[in-house]
Amino acid sequence: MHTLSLTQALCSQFASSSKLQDAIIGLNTLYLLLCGALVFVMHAGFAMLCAGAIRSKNTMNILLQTVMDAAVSAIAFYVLGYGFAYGVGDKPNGFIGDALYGLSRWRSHNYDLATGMGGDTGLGWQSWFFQWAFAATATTIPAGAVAERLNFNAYLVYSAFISAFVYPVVVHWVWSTEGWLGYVRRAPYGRLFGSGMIDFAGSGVVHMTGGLAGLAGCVLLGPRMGRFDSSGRPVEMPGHSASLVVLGTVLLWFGWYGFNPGSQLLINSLANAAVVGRAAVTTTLSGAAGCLTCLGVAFTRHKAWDLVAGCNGALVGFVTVTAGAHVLEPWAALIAGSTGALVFEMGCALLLKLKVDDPLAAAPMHAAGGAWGVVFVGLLAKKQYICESYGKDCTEPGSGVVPHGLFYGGGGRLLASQVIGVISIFAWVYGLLTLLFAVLNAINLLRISAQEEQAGLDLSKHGGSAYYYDHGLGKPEKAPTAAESVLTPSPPSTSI
Amino acid sequence: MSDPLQECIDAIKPLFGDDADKAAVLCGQFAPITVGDQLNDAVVGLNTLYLTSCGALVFVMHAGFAMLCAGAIRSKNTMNILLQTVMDAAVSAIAFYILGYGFAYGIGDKPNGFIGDALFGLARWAPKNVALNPAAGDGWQNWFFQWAFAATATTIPAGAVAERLNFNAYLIYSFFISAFVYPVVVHWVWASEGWLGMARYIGYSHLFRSGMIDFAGSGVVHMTGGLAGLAGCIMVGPRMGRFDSNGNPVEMPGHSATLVVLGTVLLWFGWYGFNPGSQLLINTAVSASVVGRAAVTTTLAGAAGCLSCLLTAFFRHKAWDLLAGCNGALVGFVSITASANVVEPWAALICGLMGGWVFDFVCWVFLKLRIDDPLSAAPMHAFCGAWGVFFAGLLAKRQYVCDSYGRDCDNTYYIPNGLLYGGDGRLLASQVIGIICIFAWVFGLMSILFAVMKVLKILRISAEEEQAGLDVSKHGGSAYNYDHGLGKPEKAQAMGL
Amino acid sequence: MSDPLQECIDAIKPLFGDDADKAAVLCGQFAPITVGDQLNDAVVGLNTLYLTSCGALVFVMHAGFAMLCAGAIRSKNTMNILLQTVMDAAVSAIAFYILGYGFAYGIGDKPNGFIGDALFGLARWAPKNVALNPAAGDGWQNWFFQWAFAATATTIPAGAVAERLNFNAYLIYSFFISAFVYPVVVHWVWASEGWLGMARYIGYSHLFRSGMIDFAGSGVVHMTGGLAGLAGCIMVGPRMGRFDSNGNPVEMPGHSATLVVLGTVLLWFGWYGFNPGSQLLINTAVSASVVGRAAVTTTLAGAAGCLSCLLTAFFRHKAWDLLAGCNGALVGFVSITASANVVEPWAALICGLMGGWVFDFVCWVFLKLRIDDPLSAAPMHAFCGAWGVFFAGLLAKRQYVCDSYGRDCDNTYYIPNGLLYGGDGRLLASQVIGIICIFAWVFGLMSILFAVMKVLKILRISAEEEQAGLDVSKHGGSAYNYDHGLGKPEKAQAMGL
Repeated sequence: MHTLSLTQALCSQFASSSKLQDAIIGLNTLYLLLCGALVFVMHAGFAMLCAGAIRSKNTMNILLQTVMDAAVSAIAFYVLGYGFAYGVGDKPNGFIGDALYGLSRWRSHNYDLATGMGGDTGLGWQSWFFQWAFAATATTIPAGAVAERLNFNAYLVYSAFISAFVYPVVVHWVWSTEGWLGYVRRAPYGRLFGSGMIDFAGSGVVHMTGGLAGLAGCVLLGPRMGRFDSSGRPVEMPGHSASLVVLGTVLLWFGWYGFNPGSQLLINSLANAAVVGRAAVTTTLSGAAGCLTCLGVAFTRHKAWDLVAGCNGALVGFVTVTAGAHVLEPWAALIAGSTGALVFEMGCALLLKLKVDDPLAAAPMHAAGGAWGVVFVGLLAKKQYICESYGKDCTEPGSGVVPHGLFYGGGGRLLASQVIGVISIFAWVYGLLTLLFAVLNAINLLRISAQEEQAGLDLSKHGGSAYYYDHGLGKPEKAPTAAESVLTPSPPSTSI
Repeated sequence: MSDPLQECIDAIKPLFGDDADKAAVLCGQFAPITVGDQLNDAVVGLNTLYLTSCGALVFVMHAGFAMLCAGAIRSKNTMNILLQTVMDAAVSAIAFYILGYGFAYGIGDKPNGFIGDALFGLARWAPKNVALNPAAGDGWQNWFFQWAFAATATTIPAGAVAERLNFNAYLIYSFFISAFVYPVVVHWVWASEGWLGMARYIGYSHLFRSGMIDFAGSGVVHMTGGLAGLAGCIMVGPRMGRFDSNGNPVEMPGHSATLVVLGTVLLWFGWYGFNPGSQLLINTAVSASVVGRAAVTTTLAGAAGCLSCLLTAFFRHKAWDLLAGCNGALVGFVSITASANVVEPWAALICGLMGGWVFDFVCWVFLKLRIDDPLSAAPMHAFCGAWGVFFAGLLAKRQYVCDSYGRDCDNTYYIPNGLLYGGDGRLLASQVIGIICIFAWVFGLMSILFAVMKVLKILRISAEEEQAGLDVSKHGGSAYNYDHGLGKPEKAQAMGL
Repeated sequence: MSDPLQECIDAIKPLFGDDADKAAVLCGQFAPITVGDQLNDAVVGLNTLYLTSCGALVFVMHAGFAMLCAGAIRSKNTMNILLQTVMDAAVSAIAFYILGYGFAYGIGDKPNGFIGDALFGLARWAPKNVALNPAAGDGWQNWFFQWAFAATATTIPAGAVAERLNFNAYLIYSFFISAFVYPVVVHWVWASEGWLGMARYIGYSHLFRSGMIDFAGSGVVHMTGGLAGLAGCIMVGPRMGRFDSNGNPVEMPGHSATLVVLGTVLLWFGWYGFNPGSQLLINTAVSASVVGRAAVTTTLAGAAGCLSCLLTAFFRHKAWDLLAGCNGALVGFVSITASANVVEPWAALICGLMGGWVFDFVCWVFLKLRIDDPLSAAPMHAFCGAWGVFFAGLLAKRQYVCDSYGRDCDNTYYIPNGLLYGGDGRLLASQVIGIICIFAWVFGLMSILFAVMKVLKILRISAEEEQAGLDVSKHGGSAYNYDHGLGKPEKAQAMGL
């Protein structure tokens, strides 16, 4: 009787053995799942953006490239990439991962069901999913730079190469606990300049990698036919649908709310939640500032409100803030976005001078904007926010060694790390991809023939055109004979 | 790291005569005290995830608005309206950061019911806000979520003034509405200091002891946007050729029904962040049930509105009108937005159904009055928004009001209740006062603004520009440059290569 | 407010002879019971957020279907198919509210394995459902999530009968499938009473002691939709001109590949709610691992399907066929949907790869049989759905079955296992029985329905209407009215410049 009342009294007062760890794992899983899905929707954004910004005769080609990127990167990242990026095997090193290929020994290496360690640390199945979504993004960025003239076979080769090897190695450097370059390197190892590089969601890792691959591609490919006239002046080649460009931009904007806020990887603590929330705020403000800056620049130059400039500006703002979305103040995010937009404009002008033809301005946007974003963190990363994001205690004695932004008096260690990071990523990606494209060029696999380019890739490689409007398109006299087009559906276009 | 279990055993075993086994039984059975802290943290994480994901969903409504507006107008003005939508997101972000959020939610030295007075530029954000009560959603994500709403309110009028407004005028009004007009309405209805809303601190007196229920903003967001559009399209006048010499309307069909549907479905998608997200917290069973119910009522009201408008159009024109169906769905959502948290599913069906009729009626009146609203933004958002606010006064259920506003239905404090449930009309009166005040504030201010711009001759583009289309005259080209597969290959060659 | 610590000490100190110090030790070590309540609350919130956000993702598949279908057909029928998709969402919401959800999940006075018998119109929702176990996901959000699936099943057939079905017939079948045909299948497989599914209460006997595994509905959703489409496109016959006088197929390309890709990618996006969401709960480590795994296997199966179809098409036509790639990705998703929770990643690759072959083969057979399915909805959803259900019987992993269905792998109760893992075939037999029964039920009922409509002559539009296109004949216009910038510069000049 006494035992019973003892039990009752205790049980009425205390919480029973905890479901909390379980719920936390669930929360973190849901967080990464949703953010991963948002990152994936950026593929819809890229597809629409790229399609709208090029001429209609190459639409199917670039759409297929985007879809393919998602598929190829999934398989390449499953078989090799994830292992190179995050695998910690028998010989862990700072340069490349060495386990988890094909998610083999996933459980023993990564996920301990019994203790829930996997989910709690963000290393469950959802981690592969989330990281793949990033790999797919990096893979698809170059599509815009080499659009309208790249051989599709070359695209397949480079797409597998970048997602299986080039990108994962950069990830390992910066984001894995073993990487030589990153801020998150594990404690026993020494970090670069005692600091390491901060790249929250990948201005450098994702965007520079993608942008530089695109740059290497479009330099080696040469400009599209007719892009520069005989005097070397650029000829406008407007995209075929501004609606698609805007749809793509807004979907990318939408997806960026998974890209940046998701990169905290965990959301189950007060500090993490604050970082997630702040990342959403800084992302918004930087994109807004970039949009208005580019729009203003375009207006002062052309006296017209340039829609595409506004869209590009927003994207540049996002690219720029991606490295520091977690450690910048909102006002700093505004500055990041506007200065990023100026960097972008300069990059575009420079490419035109050099007669490099990048149809979607992918290289100025992702490579230059990304690099600027990485450097910017070295200038204005706030100490308190760094502590919050990386689980340090700023109030502890000796926390003065937490490297932070130069302008906050944080010393130059962080900035130096950021610069080293930019240089290393540039050398690695641009070097490897230039090599790859040069080899493809040497074996005549790189560029399509002049006839094919004139006819358009859709007709020459993809068996038709993207569009068959048979009705209601300003051809009313034709419309009544739609019956004929039912029986003879080949539109005149196919006879080019 | 020490073992927490062992620590616990060591701490309590003295109570049992150093019997570690007994202590182990207790320590295994009960959660350690640190669980409480972890739990509070996890709750903050949960609420943050909830608001950021719902905020992202609300943002995707911009994709919806952009596609809807683009598809519903003529192709020669496509770039103009697309740019307006993108701009709205950007301008409202900066305006809401610098001023708007402070006017809406800032509680400074002189808190009052009319306007907020702190937090401009998120200044002193942490001491004023985060530390206050992170579990209550007062974190960064709160700005993000509220901005997404501000951006929505800002972009609604674009449809009403489409195809003829001067772009400079658009820039001005876009900043004005997101920095000042909209935030003040928010403060009235949603801030804990606001004079109008039910969410006012318990300590203050409430309007008619009830206050206005506007869950996700039929009044705050949609009426504000719709009334701004109404003021605009009255001031700017109809598009050239919209009414013939006898005053009969001439059809000006949009250039792409596909884009309209895409926009509608994306808006529908985004509404699942707009309404369920407006509970702001999801960490209790009661809040969670409100979130779930909001998703259900939203769905049913949209479905009812869609069928209502579709069938009305069928009976009038004997054709299955796609645009009527799309508009109907949106009307349903607008109508239920005020009361998604407090009505039964069957009431949501009624709300959407009758919202469709309100919409059709107002559209008909507009044509009679020769008001040209290309996207019917004013009938949809202003009038159906008002209907939604009114409806909450009719069929808000007492139990659900308690659930949603954290009241205790069993105590003696007055709980507002819908008139048709036998409420005493206090709630309905609050709703009506709310409608009138929002109307006066928004329509008044916006009319003045547009009138000033009209006087300054920056309101409307010239007749030549209008005929050529805004894209060519203001945006340097056309939205579409199909060079292939569109029946004119010989020309396309010349253009593209 | 009283001090909780003191309350705790007061409550338990009698146990220790009123020694407050001893009581304080315990109260300092263990979390108070209120933490447990808070936690239960937060768990409900977590599961609610999980289902509402996944439900919203499933809903966005409607945007995907709308764009996919619109892009894949000729432009003169665009408005028709877009309206069908929007309508499906609306009609299914109302039908599923009034009848469908009750038939699927209602447990009334006479529970049985064939059909549900309560919860019509969500009547007695709270006592029947919410109070039961809100933590178990039985809240409002459950209706929302299940409706999104019903809407998907309802809209799948639209592609198969596109360009020639009478719109009235569409309305009838849309209501019929979402109110009755689909819910009954759901009851069989997913309800705790259903005779067919593995999720049946442990207390009941399971088919072959195993029951059918259909995680997110390769069978329940996709076969149902695909078979309804199959019945429809057989009954309604091929489009005019689809086969020439020799019976050879004539290509009828869709009007916009861009829309097809947009639709595909949006469907892909939505599938991350469809499959990972189908675990229904996420508050345990095991559930969370299933959710994560479902996202991984879904991705890999879609990728494998995409490349499978793309390469097959390349070897057949020597062209990189965009539509083949898109279809292949969707086929991969459909195939993995039944087993996303219980297979290894490498198995998902195989599942998608072979799904692509099944799809290509069935498409080829259809052409031989002169069945005209404009969007290949039947090969994709019916046949690859069946393949997916079958595949679960081959490679479901025992450990993962335990994880996903809350069984204990260490006890002696029979745990079904894939045949190729050395299972004894009980699971595979259940899967086959499931395929046969769903086929008989759906194809049988829908054939009868379409046959009746054919007899009543409301099934197919007239030849003139078909030639003119449904948009002009039934929907009062065309989907597209480009007046500018589309290869008619001389016209545009006249207008604008």
